[in-house]
Amino acid sequence: MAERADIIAIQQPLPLAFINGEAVMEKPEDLYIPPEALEVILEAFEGPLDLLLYLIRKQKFEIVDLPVAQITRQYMEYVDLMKDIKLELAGEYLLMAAILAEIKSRMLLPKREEENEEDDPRAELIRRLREYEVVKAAALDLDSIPREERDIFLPKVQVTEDCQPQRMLPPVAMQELVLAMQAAMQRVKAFEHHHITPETLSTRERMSAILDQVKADEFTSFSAFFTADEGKAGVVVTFLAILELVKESLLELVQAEPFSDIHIKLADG
Amino acid sequence: MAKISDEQLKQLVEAAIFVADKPASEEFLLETVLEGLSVSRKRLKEVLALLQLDYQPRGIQLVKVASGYRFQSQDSLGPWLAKMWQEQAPRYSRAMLETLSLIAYRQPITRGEIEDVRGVSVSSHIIKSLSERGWIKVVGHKEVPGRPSLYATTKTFLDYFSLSGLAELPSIEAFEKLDEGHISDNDSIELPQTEFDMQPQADEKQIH
Amino acid sequence: MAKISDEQLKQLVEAAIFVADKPASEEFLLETVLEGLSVSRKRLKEVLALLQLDYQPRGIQLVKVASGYRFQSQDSLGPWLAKMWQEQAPRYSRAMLETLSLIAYRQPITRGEIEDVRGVSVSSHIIKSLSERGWIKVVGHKEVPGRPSLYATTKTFLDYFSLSGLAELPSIEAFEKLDEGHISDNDSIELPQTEFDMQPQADEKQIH
Repeated sequence: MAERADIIAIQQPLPLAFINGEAVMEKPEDLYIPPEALEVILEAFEGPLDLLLYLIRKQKFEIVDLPVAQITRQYMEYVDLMKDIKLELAGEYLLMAAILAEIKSRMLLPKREEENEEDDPRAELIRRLREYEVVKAAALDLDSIPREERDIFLPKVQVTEDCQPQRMLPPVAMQELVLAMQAAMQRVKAFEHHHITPETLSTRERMSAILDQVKADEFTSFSAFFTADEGKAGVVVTFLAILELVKESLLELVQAEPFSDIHIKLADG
Repeated sequence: MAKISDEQLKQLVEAAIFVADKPASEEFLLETVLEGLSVSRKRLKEVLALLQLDYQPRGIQLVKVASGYRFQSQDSLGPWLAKMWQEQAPRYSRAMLETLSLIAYRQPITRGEIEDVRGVSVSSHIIKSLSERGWIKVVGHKEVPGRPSLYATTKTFLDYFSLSGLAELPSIEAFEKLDEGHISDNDSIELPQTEFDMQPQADEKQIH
Repeated sequence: MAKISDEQLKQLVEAAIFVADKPASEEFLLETVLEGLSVSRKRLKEVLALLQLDYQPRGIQLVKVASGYRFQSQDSLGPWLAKMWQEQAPRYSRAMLETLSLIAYRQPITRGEIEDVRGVSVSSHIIKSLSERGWIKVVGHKEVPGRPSLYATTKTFLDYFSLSGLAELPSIEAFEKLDEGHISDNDSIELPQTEFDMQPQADEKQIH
């Protein structure tokens, strides 16, 4: 971390500081970046793995050889550059810095005899780098294969005007038919049960009776027209008769407020 | 200017007309896809004529409409192609199913008789739909005042339900069993609940 | 059942695929335009093969993509045909392409797994964009704490890239080798330099 402190300490005013940063860059010819492009470049990294891959490839190293000390140093230089131009530095970059530092410190420890290749502290990072490299290549490949909108266009062929969509008739199952018949028959039965024989209550007749009953100058309560002994059928006939009379403007209905008693009188005139 | 072979030019013009959003005029083709290829209008016209010939025996044709060239399906295929855009008609109403079942079980039957059983009027729409589907037909007239039509089911109806005759309709006892509530759970009568939850249809009028 | 001649059948299938709103599967053709024509699937396959041959030298090709058959312009004509539209094709960010690649090659995969490989978090915006394009969908939930969504690619994704299946994706071998743990180091890897040149142009829609 001392390294980083040094870089910050020797930092010069922007943007020249990045280009003539000899103090921090071992190979300035490799790292030369036009100042206006710097931000674009740093933003172009898709994360710490992408940045590490870039550094490895730039130095023409093999991933398997991963020279941790060198790469860590360069990585930190870039991370510091990112901080300098105030790029929003994601935690992932700092996490990677910690991982690199840890690997570096473990590499410095003397190797024990029984240690084999799998105990290489770099192994996990190498695995991740290779995996990411494959994904990166796959993304580029995916971007290069022909695709709609860019390389492939779809024909639009008209149908002739007389070609109208065909209407599909709804399917009917035998069961539906049976149940419909059953429902109809049940209704007939229900009707027969409550049948009042014979059909003596005609609406017309009741209309005349109601007209006899109501007065022109005073209201009669709605309930006065219904008699319990006539049953439901009587209620229906009376109700229909009143509706019919109101429709013909022979009666006037008055209700003081919702749900209160309805009163009836003969219509004026 | 770049040169393009006759074969490439034909492919390009063909593809361009196919993928264009609207009929492609000669100008449009010359100014877009053919731009920079030093193709004369005469050469383009020749290519278009060749393409029209190429497609003559095919299912689609290159036609010139007011605003340019476009491909369209062969006229004669219209009725077949129409089947690709099938609209699912709504399911039949309860009124429709009851009317059909009454005609099936009580044929020949008049509209008035159906109304008597159902307690509501049978709309002309229902009779018309069932007739159009070819499931019912008028088989005579009842000798009562007004000589109402007598309806019966057709062979098409029997075919649809895979019946060889009316005798194969599920027996009336089935209804009684249902009435008495003795229907066993494994009877294969199942209906979408919606059929019976249906609100009164606009085409049904209460008879007073 | 009506019969149809080989010539008529070819015309009908050809026109149907051309006018269909989306790729036409064999089932779709058999159930719509060929319905009632007693055409076997074998006969349909033969016709499709013939049509593919017919169109091989043309500007438009008959291809089989994931959801069915469709005609599409020849790849090589793309740069010319693109001139017909003012707007350029959308470009996709690396983050989006990497996320999409991982979902395509490693499906079903959770967001956390994608993040592990990429080393950075995957923005919700990317997942949303990919879902809205209909390229990815949630196919289940991983039985680990939090039950994260498992993502997979869709037929729409394959159709867009003109692929008939995931097996047609490029460099799938690299992923397979990776799984086996012996990727060769001389696999050609693109250097990031090329990436840096891709500065978004003003008239392009960059989709992140």
